[in-house]
Amino acid sequence: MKGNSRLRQILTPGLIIMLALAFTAGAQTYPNSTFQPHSELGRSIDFLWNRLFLLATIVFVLVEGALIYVIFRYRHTGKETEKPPQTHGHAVLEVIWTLIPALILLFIAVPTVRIIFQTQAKVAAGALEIDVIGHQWWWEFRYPEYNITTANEIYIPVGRTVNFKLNSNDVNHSFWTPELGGKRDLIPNHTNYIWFTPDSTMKSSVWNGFCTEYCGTSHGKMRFRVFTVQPAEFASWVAGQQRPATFGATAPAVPAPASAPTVAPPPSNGAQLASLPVGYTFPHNQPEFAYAKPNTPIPADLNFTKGLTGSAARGMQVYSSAACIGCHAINGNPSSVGVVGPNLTHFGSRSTIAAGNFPNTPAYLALWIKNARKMKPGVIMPTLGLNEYDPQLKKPVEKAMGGLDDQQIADIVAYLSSLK
Amino acid sequence: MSAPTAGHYTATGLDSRKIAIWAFIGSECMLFVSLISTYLIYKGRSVVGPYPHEVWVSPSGEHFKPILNIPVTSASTFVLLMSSLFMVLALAAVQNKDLPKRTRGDRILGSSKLWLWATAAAGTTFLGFQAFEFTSFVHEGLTIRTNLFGSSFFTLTGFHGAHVTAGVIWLLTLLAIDYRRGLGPKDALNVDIAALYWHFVDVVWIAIFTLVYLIK
Amino acid sequence: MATTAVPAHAAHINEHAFDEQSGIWGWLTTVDHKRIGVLYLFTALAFFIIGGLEAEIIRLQLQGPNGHIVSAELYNQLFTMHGTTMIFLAVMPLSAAFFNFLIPLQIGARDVAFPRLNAFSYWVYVFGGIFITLPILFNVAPNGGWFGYAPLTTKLFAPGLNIDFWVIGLQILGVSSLAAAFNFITTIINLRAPGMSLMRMPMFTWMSFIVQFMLILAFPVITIALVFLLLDRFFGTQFYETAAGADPLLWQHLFWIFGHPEVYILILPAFGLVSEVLPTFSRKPLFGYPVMVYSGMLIGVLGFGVWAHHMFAVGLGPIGDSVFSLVTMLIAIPTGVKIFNWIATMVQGQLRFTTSMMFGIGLIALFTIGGISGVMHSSPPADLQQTDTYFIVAHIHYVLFGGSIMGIFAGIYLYFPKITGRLMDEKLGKIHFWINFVGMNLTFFPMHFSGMLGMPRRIYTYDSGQGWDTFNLMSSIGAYILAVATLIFAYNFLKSRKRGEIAGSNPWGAGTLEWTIPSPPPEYNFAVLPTVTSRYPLWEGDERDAESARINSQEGKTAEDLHIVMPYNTIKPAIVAGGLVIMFSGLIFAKALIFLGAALMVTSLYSWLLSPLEPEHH
Amino acid sequence: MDNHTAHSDSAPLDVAHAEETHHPGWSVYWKVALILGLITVAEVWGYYVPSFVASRAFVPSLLAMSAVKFAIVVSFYMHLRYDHKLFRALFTGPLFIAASTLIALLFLFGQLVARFGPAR
Ligand code: HEA
Ligand code: HEA
Ligand code: HEC
Ligand code: CUA
Ligand SMILES: [Cu+2]
Repeated sequence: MKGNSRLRQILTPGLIIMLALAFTAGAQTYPNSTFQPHSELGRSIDFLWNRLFLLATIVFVLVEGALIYVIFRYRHTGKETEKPPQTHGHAVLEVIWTLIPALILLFIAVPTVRIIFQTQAKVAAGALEIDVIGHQWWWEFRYPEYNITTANEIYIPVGRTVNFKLNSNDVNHSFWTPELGGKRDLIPNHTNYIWFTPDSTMKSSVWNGFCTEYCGTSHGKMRFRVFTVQPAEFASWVAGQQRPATFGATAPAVPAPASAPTVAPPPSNGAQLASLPVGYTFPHNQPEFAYAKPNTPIPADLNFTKGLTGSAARGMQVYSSAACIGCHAINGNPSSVGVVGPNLTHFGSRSTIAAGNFPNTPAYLALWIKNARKMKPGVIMPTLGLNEYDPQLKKPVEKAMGGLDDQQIADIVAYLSSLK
Repeated sequence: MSAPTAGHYTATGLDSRKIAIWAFIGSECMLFVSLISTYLIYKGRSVVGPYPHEVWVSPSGEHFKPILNIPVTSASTFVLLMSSLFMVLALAAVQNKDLPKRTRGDRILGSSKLWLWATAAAGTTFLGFQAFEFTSFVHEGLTIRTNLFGSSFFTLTGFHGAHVTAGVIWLLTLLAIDYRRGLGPKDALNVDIAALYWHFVDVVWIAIFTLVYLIK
Repeated sequence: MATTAVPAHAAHINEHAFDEQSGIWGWLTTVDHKRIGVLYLFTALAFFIIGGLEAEIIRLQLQGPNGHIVSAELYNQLFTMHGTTMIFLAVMPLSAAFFNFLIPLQIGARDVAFPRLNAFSYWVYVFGGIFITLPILFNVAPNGGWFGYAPLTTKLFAPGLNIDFWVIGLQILGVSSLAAAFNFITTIINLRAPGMSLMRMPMFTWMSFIVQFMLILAFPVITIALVFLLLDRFFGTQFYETAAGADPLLWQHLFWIFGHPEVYILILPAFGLVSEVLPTFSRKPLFGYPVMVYSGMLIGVLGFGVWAHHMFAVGLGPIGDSVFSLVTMLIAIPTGVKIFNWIATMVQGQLRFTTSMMFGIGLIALFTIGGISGVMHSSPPADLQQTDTYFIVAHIHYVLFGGSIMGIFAGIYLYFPKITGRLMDEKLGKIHFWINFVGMNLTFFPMHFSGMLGMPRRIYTYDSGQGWDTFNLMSSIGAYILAVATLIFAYNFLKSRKRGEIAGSNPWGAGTLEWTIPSPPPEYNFAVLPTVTSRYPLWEGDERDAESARINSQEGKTAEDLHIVMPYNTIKPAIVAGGLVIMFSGLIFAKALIFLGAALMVTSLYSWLLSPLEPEHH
Repeated sequence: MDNHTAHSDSAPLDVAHAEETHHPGWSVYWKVALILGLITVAEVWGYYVPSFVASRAFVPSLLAMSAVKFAIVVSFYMHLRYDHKLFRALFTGPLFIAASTLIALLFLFGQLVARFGPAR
């Protein structure tokens, strides 16, 4: 077939160009690429991938090449006078094309097994343990070493091995940051681990993370962020997170981590640490990290009264007597001890809300509190705005159901935003 | 089963139905392996009692014996095992219907009705034991909803029991035919197929008895 | 060596094919394997369009970032039903259409071993298919993904009816597949014509034979997994209740013990069809026939030892990961042998590029790509970057669309004249092929990139700025092109059925038994059971083959003329199937239906079993 | 069907003719039953000997005994020893796959780890 091969002639170089593009383009274009590993786990996977890809290309070219050649060479011309030779097989040939794939597979199998055992070995001592608990559809993160509980965003120091201990509270989820390493499932009644060391040479960055096991309605919106920061920045962040959310009180002058980190920060960073603000937050608004800034549009029929100013003090009152406290915990607010939703102790220090779906700005937060279920389908957090239509209950929220008016919400927003 | 290929040419000279029943039995192996695997996987994973082999304490502090009743089940196992003997004798009786029966022994061994009844009765006895076992478990607080052991145990043995029930119905159907017009060598294949099914159900119980009841 | 055993005679359509019982009633009561095959073909093509429409909506939604054509809830139903429909209601039944139509013809039999059981399988399939498909019109379609992982499918997390429809629907469809499989195993073992030894069977029959064994071994496992889920949902057992200590991996293991063999169940019939197409249009026998048989068997057996490669991310431990990885890689070897032997079949041949041949070659080209990406998944550490991303979606469509569907199209173009007596329009066929080929690659090749660039699967929408926009747009455009291709095919198919060129008994000059008889074949298939002396009786058989071919190529005689006993038509299998489905649906709708359905099923079953299959011999 | 006999000289090539199956009779059947009964007695008796239950031989020997019973019923009562070899293949093939699946599953769920491999 002439056309057949002409098509391939166009396709093949096209594909190669596309591949080259995909491999070389920077984080700007492909922020979640698996081809730019930033950890030793990612690199051993990438090593395997390169080997697989090379062999795959060879097999692909040989098979398709042979196919095209045969199609051309033996096409019916109409001039044949005889029946083609009625060959039935050829033992030697068949043995050869059994053995060659076997050989190729050997080149894959050996490093595969080696890397399986290497990457699933017991993690070295001194690793930073982070407990990851999957919820429909958000992430709970705990640092047992520092006694920190947070949600949807994690900070990890570059150069220190992190060991993620994965569990689920409801259904299966899966934990994945493409640029840092492969995924691992979160399964109820089943503790899994995945560990890797973010490259110590890396500058402070942010990575997108995804839930990759289908977990129900908003599976597509179960995202998270990983901030790989310098050890000093990490220590400062830890110090900030360890403070209770003492609303209104000024921050303690000296950061005093409850327990000194075993590995980070290295002593030489001591001076740097002192110069950092306590409660470091990653400057995610830089244009180079635009990919980490959510762009989810707001439903058109969700509005908020313009020009309201909230009072954090009032907000704390409203919050503490509203439904919120049944589901959310804020260390330092004794009435707020719920465990159904994310811990909000240092909510103000997060860059996103609702599992990485909206920027953490007062405008989005207000709408979220007003009608979370419109902003993210299926969420367990109820619609709370007065007279707002709750898409799950299929009726508007009334005063008796705890509906909050816009002013009250603005106050809560002020309160939550102040919890840095 | 009607005989779709009776009297037709076949490539192997075998009857199609016998091939089909063996394929069916092969398939049933996977069915029961799935059930047995589940039972074994969930062994020791129940978070509340009763347990099969361990003494357990109820939430109210009462102590209970292990729930499995080995003597009763051994008896029912033995009955089911003997039913296989009866079944094979029933088949032989049907196959040899036309042979002359000289002695009293010949006549007993040659009575297909007797052996079919015996098999069906043994099967029913087994089911009776199972009904007894199930009800006593329920009285001791184990239902299919109680814990993982209950769920997997009742489902496994229940599936087996359902197979026995189907077998008994099949045997009774054969008996009905035997009474109506007598089973003879031309029916041997029909009886053979029922027999294969019956023995297979027995063989499954042999595995269940060891894996579920005896091994702790 | 006889060049062709078919006597030259004016090609005309065999008028005596389907008229023994025409009208709707004839189709409802038929037990003729050919008519049942035709029923399967039409029904499965309809479901293919439905599954395709679901895919089109998926692509519409994902065409650009933050799409909002459908809600999250509906999207989740769409991909679940797309996967379920394509696998259980389109590809498997399309294969079944060929099993039914072809196997008896290829082995020289007059019907399958249990004709009424065959009708039963079909009716269970139709009723089950409708049962599981209709709910999407009411927004209550299954939404747990095609592999329905527990605990997401338990009552606690899926309180609605959605999953109920799925559990029960699949349970029903399993009955159909199992019944058919026992039937075909028996048929192939026992109804081969004299001289049709196992190693002379056409390759399609061989691959189907292997598939039937995979069916009877794989389906019981999902049956049990579904029984557990059903008991959990309706009777409060705890198999998947994590609060009671259940391990969610139980479902995953049971499902994939079924699920992996299932994917070979989907591909081997297509492999078989291609193994008929290539020799026919190369005018050469299949290269390395015995090795093709053994590699098929090896694929079948190894297929039961690789299931956990779908679970590399669940933490099986290094030993489990390694073992399943190695066995998975092994499967590439017999599959590769097939690919190479197909190419070798064409070497030195006189290749005629009919539409059928083009689809056959298309399968080799595209399946290889899917196979290679499969091998890339088989390395667990590498798979950790790939699993649950669009890279997997690319793999499954290269093997399922590029493999199964291409093979089935090749088979449809090849056998359409045997089924209808008329040829499909070759010109439209070639247009169909090229649009399909371009559309397919444009849809699914970019998915390799979106996957490796971080796009998870089963997300109803994605954010902009993630680097996925272009690739998704390409995929969507490709999908629309595929819709055009499918429409062209549908037009060609329907048009040619009535107005296509008349084919004659062997329009392609093929070599196997089914081409010795008129098109469409008479109800009894063979006037005399043929005697077979070679793999390609029409090409290389001796004079006994030629003689039976001569007798059988004569048309116009009815079964009565020839004193051939044919089974009675009967509605009973359809009623039993109806009873079965009513019984199951009672779990959802009303308990009374359970008893009603069971009673209907049992009484009609007894009546079926006690009534004779065919008139007494005379 | 009447007229396929046109070529009755060509017998199927790969399969034996329907052989007359010579099934054993009562003399074999009762002995088999006796053996089955005795093994069952041994099994149950073993269950009640605490030292045996505690020993490492307990599980393997129970498995062996039930495997023997299984094989006896299948080969004598189901006539697999005497019947067409096709039936043997139809049964042992699936049984092999089923048994392997069972073992693999138990291994994967850690129920066999103690014996076959190191704990994770
Ligand atoms: C028709 C169906 C079909 C077929 C035939 C295959 C064939 C193969 N599949 Fe595929 N697979 C699916 C359908 C299929 N698959 C589906 C539907 C899923 C996803 C399910 C879901 O999650 O929804 C899946 C998922 C899937 C996974 C899990 C991925 C994941 O979720 O993480 C893996 C992992 O190993 C895998 C591997 C393979 C392999 C190794 C083959 C091999 O059989 C391929 C062998 C073929 C070749 C290799 C090409 C020809 C060979 C040569 C030319 C010889 C030389 C080649 C080499 C030496 C490499 N498949
Ligand atoms: C044989 C199997 C098969 C086939 C043929 C296809 C065909 C297609 N699939 Fe399929 N797909 C699966 C099996 C298959 N798929 C499976 C198993 C999954 C996984 C499901 C899961 O995750 O649970 C999946 C998932 C899947 C996804 C991922 C969804 C997600 O993860 O969120 C996508 C996305 O693009 C997709 C797209 C397509 C497209 C565009 C086609 C196209 O080829 C379709 C082409 C279109 C048509 C064939 C019909 C169009 C016809 C018309 C429009 C004509 C209309 C006519 C009339 C009205 C008369 N599929
Ligand atoms: C029924 C439980 C429940 C109640 C009541 C509730 N929430 Fe939530 N909340 C949740 C859950 C669950 C989430 C996670 C949703 C998601 O992302 O899927 C959440 C998320 C949030 C978030 C985003 C957290 C983050 O880091 O992404 C904020 C802020 C929030 N809730 C504030 C409130 C406020 C303020 C109230 C009361 C006015 C409230 N919630 C009431 C359950 C609840
Ligand atoms: Cu959590 Cu998907
Ligand atoms: Cu697989």
